[in-house]
Amino acid sequence: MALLEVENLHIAVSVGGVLQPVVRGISFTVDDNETLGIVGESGCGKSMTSLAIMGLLEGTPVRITDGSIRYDGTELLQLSSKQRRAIMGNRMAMIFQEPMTSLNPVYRIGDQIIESLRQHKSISKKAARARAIELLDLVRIPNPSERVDSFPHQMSGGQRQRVMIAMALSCDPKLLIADEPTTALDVTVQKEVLELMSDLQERTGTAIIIISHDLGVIAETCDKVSVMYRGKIVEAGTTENLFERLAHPYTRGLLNSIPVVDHDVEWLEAIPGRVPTLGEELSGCAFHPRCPIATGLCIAKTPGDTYIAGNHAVKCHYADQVAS
Amino acid sequence: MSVLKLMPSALAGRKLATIGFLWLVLVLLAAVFAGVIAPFDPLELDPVNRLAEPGWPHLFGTDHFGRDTFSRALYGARMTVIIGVGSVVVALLSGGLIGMLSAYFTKLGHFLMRGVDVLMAFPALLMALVLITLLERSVANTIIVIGIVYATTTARILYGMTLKLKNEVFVDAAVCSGASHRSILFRHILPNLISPLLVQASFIFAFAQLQAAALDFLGLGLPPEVPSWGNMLSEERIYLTRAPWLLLYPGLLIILSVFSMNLVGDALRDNIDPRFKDDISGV
Amino acid sequence: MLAYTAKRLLTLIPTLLAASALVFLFVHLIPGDPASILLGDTATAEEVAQLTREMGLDQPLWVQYFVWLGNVLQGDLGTSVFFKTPVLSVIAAGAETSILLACMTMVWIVLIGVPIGVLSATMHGKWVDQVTSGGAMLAASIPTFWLGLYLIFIFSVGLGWFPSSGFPSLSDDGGLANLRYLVLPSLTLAAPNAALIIRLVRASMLDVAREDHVRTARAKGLHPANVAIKHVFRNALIAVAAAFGFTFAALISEAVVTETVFSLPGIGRLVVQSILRRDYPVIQGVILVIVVLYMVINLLVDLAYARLDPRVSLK
Amino acid sequence: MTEAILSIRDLKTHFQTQAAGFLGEKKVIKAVDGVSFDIAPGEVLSLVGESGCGKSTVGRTLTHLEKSTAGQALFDGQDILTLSPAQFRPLRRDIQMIFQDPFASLNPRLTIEQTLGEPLFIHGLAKNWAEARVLIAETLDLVGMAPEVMTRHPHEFSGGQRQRIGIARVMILKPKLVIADEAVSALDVSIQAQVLNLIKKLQRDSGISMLFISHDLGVVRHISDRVAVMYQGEIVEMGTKHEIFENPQHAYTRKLLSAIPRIKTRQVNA
Repeated sequence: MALLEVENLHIAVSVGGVLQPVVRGISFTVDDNETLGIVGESGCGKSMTSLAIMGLLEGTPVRITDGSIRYDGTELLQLSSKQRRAIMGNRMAMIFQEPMTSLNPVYRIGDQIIESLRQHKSISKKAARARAIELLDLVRIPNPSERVDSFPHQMSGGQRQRVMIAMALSCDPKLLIADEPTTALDVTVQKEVLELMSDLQERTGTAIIIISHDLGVIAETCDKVSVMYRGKIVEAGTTENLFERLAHPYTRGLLNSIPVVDHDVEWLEAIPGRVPTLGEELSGCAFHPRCPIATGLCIAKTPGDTYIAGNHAVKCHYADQVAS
Repeated sequence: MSVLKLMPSALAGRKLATIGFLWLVLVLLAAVFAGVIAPFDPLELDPVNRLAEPGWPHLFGTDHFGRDTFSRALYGARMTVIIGVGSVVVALLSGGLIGMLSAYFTKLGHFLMRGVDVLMAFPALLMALVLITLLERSVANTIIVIGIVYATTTARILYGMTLKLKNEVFVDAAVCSGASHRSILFRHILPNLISPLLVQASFIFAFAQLQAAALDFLGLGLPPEVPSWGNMLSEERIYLTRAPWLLLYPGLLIILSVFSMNLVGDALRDNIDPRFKDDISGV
Repeated sequence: MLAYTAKRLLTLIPTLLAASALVFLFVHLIPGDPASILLGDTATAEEVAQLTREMGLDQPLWVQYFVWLGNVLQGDLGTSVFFKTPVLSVIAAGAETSILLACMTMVWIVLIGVPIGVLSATMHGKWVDQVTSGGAMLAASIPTFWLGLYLIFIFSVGLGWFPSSGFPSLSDDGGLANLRYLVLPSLTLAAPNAALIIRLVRASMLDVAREDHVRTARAKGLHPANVAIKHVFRNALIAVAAAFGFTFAALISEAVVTETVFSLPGIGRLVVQSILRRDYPVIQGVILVIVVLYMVINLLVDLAYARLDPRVSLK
Repeated sequence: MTEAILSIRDLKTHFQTQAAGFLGEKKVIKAVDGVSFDIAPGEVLSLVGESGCGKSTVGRTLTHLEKSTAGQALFDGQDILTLSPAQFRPLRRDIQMIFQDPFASLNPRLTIEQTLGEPLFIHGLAKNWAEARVLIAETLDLVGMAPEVMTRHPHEFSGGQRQRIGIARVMILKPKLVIADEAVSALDVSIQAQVLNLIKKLQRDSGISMLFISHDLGVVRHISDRVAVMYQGEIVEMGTKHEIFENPQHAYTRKLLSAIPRIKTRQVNA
C-alpha cells in the first residue's frame, strides 16, 4: 500500500450549472521518500488534481465526480470536513505558486507558522515560537530569530516561498504537495528552493508531489513523472525510464518545443494547433488534432495504457512505434 | 459590448433587479405621460376635499390643500427623472472629464486633484447646503448643486480608473503605434470606461433622489409649489398622525425608485470589468 | 508614529488653507456687501461702517483673508446676527447633542453593520445573504427624514416608548436617562449608514476570501469560522475601518436632517436654521468647524489604517 | 561590422519613487544605470537577466514609454532620447515593440481590424479602409492567421493567437527595429515554440533588427545572434551567443547558466 493512492479520479467544474470535465480519470501513487512530478500545460487539470488531494475544492465550483483518493489507506473522499481538516496542514501540507500573495500580509511570518503548529499540536506559544525559529533556520532563512517577526512584505519572493515551505513542514507532514512552487521565481532562486526541497526530503522522508508546467524542473527533481494532457495522464513512469524512451507524441512534442541552453536548434519542432479549451468535445485520443502521427484509429478509439518498460505506461495506440 | 446589450445580460437571472428595472421604466413612462394620465391638475386647490382618504376619485387621497395626491405623484415622477438625469449629466460631465484628464495628464492632474481633495473635505450634504445658500431655489439650481456634490466623487473614481487603464499594456501598444493623446483618451481609454460610468450613473441617480428629497424636506430644495415627492413629504409632515397615507405614498415611491436604481446599478456592477468593481462604491 | 503624525499634520495644512479660503470666500460670493451680510438686515449704517473698518473690507481680498484667518485662529469666528453672541459659543451650545448623537449612531452602526455583514459574507449566495444584503440595500434607499417621521409615529405617538423631540442636556434633570431622547434619532441616522457598512463588510470579505493567503489558511486545516474571522475579516477590516472613520466624519453633517426631524438642539439643525435666518457668520463658522473636524478624522483614519495594515509604512 | 542601426551609450533610466505628500522622502531607483550596446542591421541582440535587472526598462526607454535620465541612443544616426513626443512619433513606425502579455496588449473593445488598421492610418500607409484591409489581410497571413478573423474581438482568441495578432500589429508597419519584451514568456510551452519560430522566421525573412528581452536563457539562445547579460541595471557580460553560452566569463552568467534545470534524455531533435 502506497502512502497516497489516487484512483480513477474525475473532476468537473460547474460552468453556468453545467458540469464540464477537467480531470477525466487519472490514477497514480506516491510513496514515502518519493517525488512525483505532474507536468502539463495550462488547463490540463494538474492544479485541480492537487487541490482535490489536499481537500481545498470546498466552496469552489469544482466537484470531484468520481474516483478515490486514499491516504495511508484511508479514503479521503469519505471523511467529514472535520476529519479532513485534522489531516490538512498536519499529515499533508501544500505550497502554492504565488509566494507573494500566499502569506497573509497582516500577520508576522512567525505567527503564521505558529498558527499552523498550534492548530495540530498541543504545544505552548513559547515552544511553538522556538520551533518556528528552528523551521526558519531549516529552510535557510538567515537570522531566523529576527526574521520570525518580519511581515511578508519585508521579504523577497524566494524567502517567502521558504517561509511557505517552513509552514508546510511545521507538523512534519508525510506528504507535501507543491503546486508550481518555483514558477514565479527567478532561475537562480528556483534552483535554491528546489535544492532545499530535496535536501529536506532526504532528512524527513516526506513524499512530495510537484505540479509544474516546466519539464526541466520535473526532470531534475522527481523520481516519477506523470504527463497530463486534457485531464488524462498520457504518459507516466520513472523519470529515468520516461526520458530514456519518450513514448507519447505529446511528451515528445513538449520536449522538442523547449529551446535548450546547451546546444543550437535551428527550428523548434513545435506542436501544431492549440491547447484545447474547456468543454471542447474531442473523440478518441484528445491529442489527435495536434498529433503528427494520428490516424483514423486515434479519432475513433480512446487509447488505453500500453506498457513500454516496467511501469512506463503510455496512452497511445502507437506507443511502441514512438518509443523506438 | 454596447450599452444596450449590457442591460439584458446584467439582468439575466436577477429577478429583483429585473423588477427594479421594470419599475424604473414605469416611472419613466409616468414622467413622460404625466399630463395625459393624471386625473387632476396637480396644482388645483380643492379646500372642500382636503385630507381625503385614498379612494375614488382620489386614488392616493388629497393633501391639506385638497390637491390630488395621485396626480401630484405622477408629476413628481417627472421631477424625479429630471433631477436624476440632470444630476447624473452634470456630475459625469464635469467630474468625469476632470478625473479622466487629471489621470492622463499628470501635471495638470496634480493641480486639479488637489482641488478635488479640498472640495472633498466638505461632506456631501454640507456642500449642498453651502451651495444652495448661494443660489435661489429652482429646479436648475437643485440639479447643479447635487451634480457638483457628486462631481467630486466621480472625479476621484474616474481618476483611479483612468490611471489603471493608462498603465494597461494595450495603451502602451497604442502609444508605440504613434497614436495621439486624443486617440488614446477617446478611442482606447474612454470606451473601456463606458460600462463603469453607467454603473456610477445609476448610483448617482439613486443618491441624487435622496439628497433632493432631503433638501426639499429642509425647505432648501425645489420651490415649494413644484410637485416633487420630496416636497409632498415636506409639506404634509405635520399631518403624519391625522393622515399618515399622505406621507406613505410619496415615501414609498422614493424608496422604490432609489432601491430599484441601486438594484440595477448593483447588477450592472457585477457585470463590468472586475478591475473596476472596487472603484465604484454604490450601496 | 509621532513623526509620521507630525508629517501628516503638515501635509494637511495646504488643504486646510484652501478649504478655509473657500469658507472665507463663501460670504463674498453672496450677492451684496459682506459687512451688511455679516451683520444682518437689522444693522445700522454705523455698524456696517465699523465692521467694514474692523475686518478691513476696504483692503484687498487676500489681506482680508489673513485678517479673518488670524481671528479664527484666536477663536474669534465672528458674531451671530440672530443670537448676537459669539459664533463659537453658539456652536459650542450644539456640540453636546451632535457629538452624543454621532457616538450613539456609531455604536448602532458597528453593532448592526458588522455582525450582519459578516453573516452575509459567510453565507454568500444562500438565502440569508440574499435577504440581508437585499435588506441592507433597501435600508440605504430610505430617506432618513421619512424613516424618522415613521419611527416617531410608531414608537413615540403610537407606543409611547421614546420621546419624539428635543434633547435636554445630560447635565440637566434626568442625567444619563436623557439619552433616551437620542434613541430614535440615532437609529434613524444609523439605518442607511449601517446598511452601507453591511454591504462593505460583505464585499470586502468576499474580496479577501478570494485571495491566495486564505487558501493557505484553509490548507493549514483551520476551522472555517477561524479562517473567516482571523484571516478574512481581519484583512477586510482594513477597508471597513476606513469606512467607519469617513462615516463618523460625515455623520455630523448628515445629522442635519435627523436633528431637524427630531428638533434636536445640535449643530446640524443650527446650520439649517441659520441658512433660513440668513445668519451668515454662524453658517461660515459651522462649515469651518465641520470641515476641520472632517479632516482631522480623516487623518485619524489614516493613522488607524497604518496600524491595521503593516504594509503601510509609517516612515 | 556594418554601421549599427541602434547605438546606445551609457543609457541611464532612474525612477523617483513617489512619496506621500510634499515632505515625503524621494528614493531613486536606478533601474538602468549606464548601459551601452550596438545592434547591427539584421541582428538580434538579446538582453537577458532576472526580474528587476532593468532589461525591460531599456526597451521601454527606447520606445519613450519611460523617460531616460542620461545617455544617448542613436537610431540611424539620430539621438532618439532627446526627441520630443511629436518629433519621435514618425520614428515609431521604424521602432516597434512586441509586448509580453497577449491578453492585456490588445484593446478588448476594438476588433482585430481596428487594432491593425490604427497604425496604418497614423503613419499614412493606407488612405482608406479598402487599402488598409488588403494590408491587414496580408499581414495576418504572414503571422499564420486567416483574414476572416478581422471582424472579431480579442476575447475570441487564445493566448497564442493573440500574440500572433500582436506581432501582426508590429509587422504591418514594416519596422526597422523590433523590441520584443518577454514576447513568448506568457505562453504555454507548445505554443511558445510556434510563436518563437514565427518571430525567428519573420526576422530572417525581413532582415529586421531586434532587441529581444527575456529571462529565459533557452529562448535567448534560440533566437539571438548576440547576448547581453544584465544584472542590477548594468550589462555584466556581452558577446556572441556562443561566447556567452559556451564560454561564460562573468560569475553571474555562470550562475544563471548553471541554475537552469536540464533534462537528461536521448536527444530526440538533434
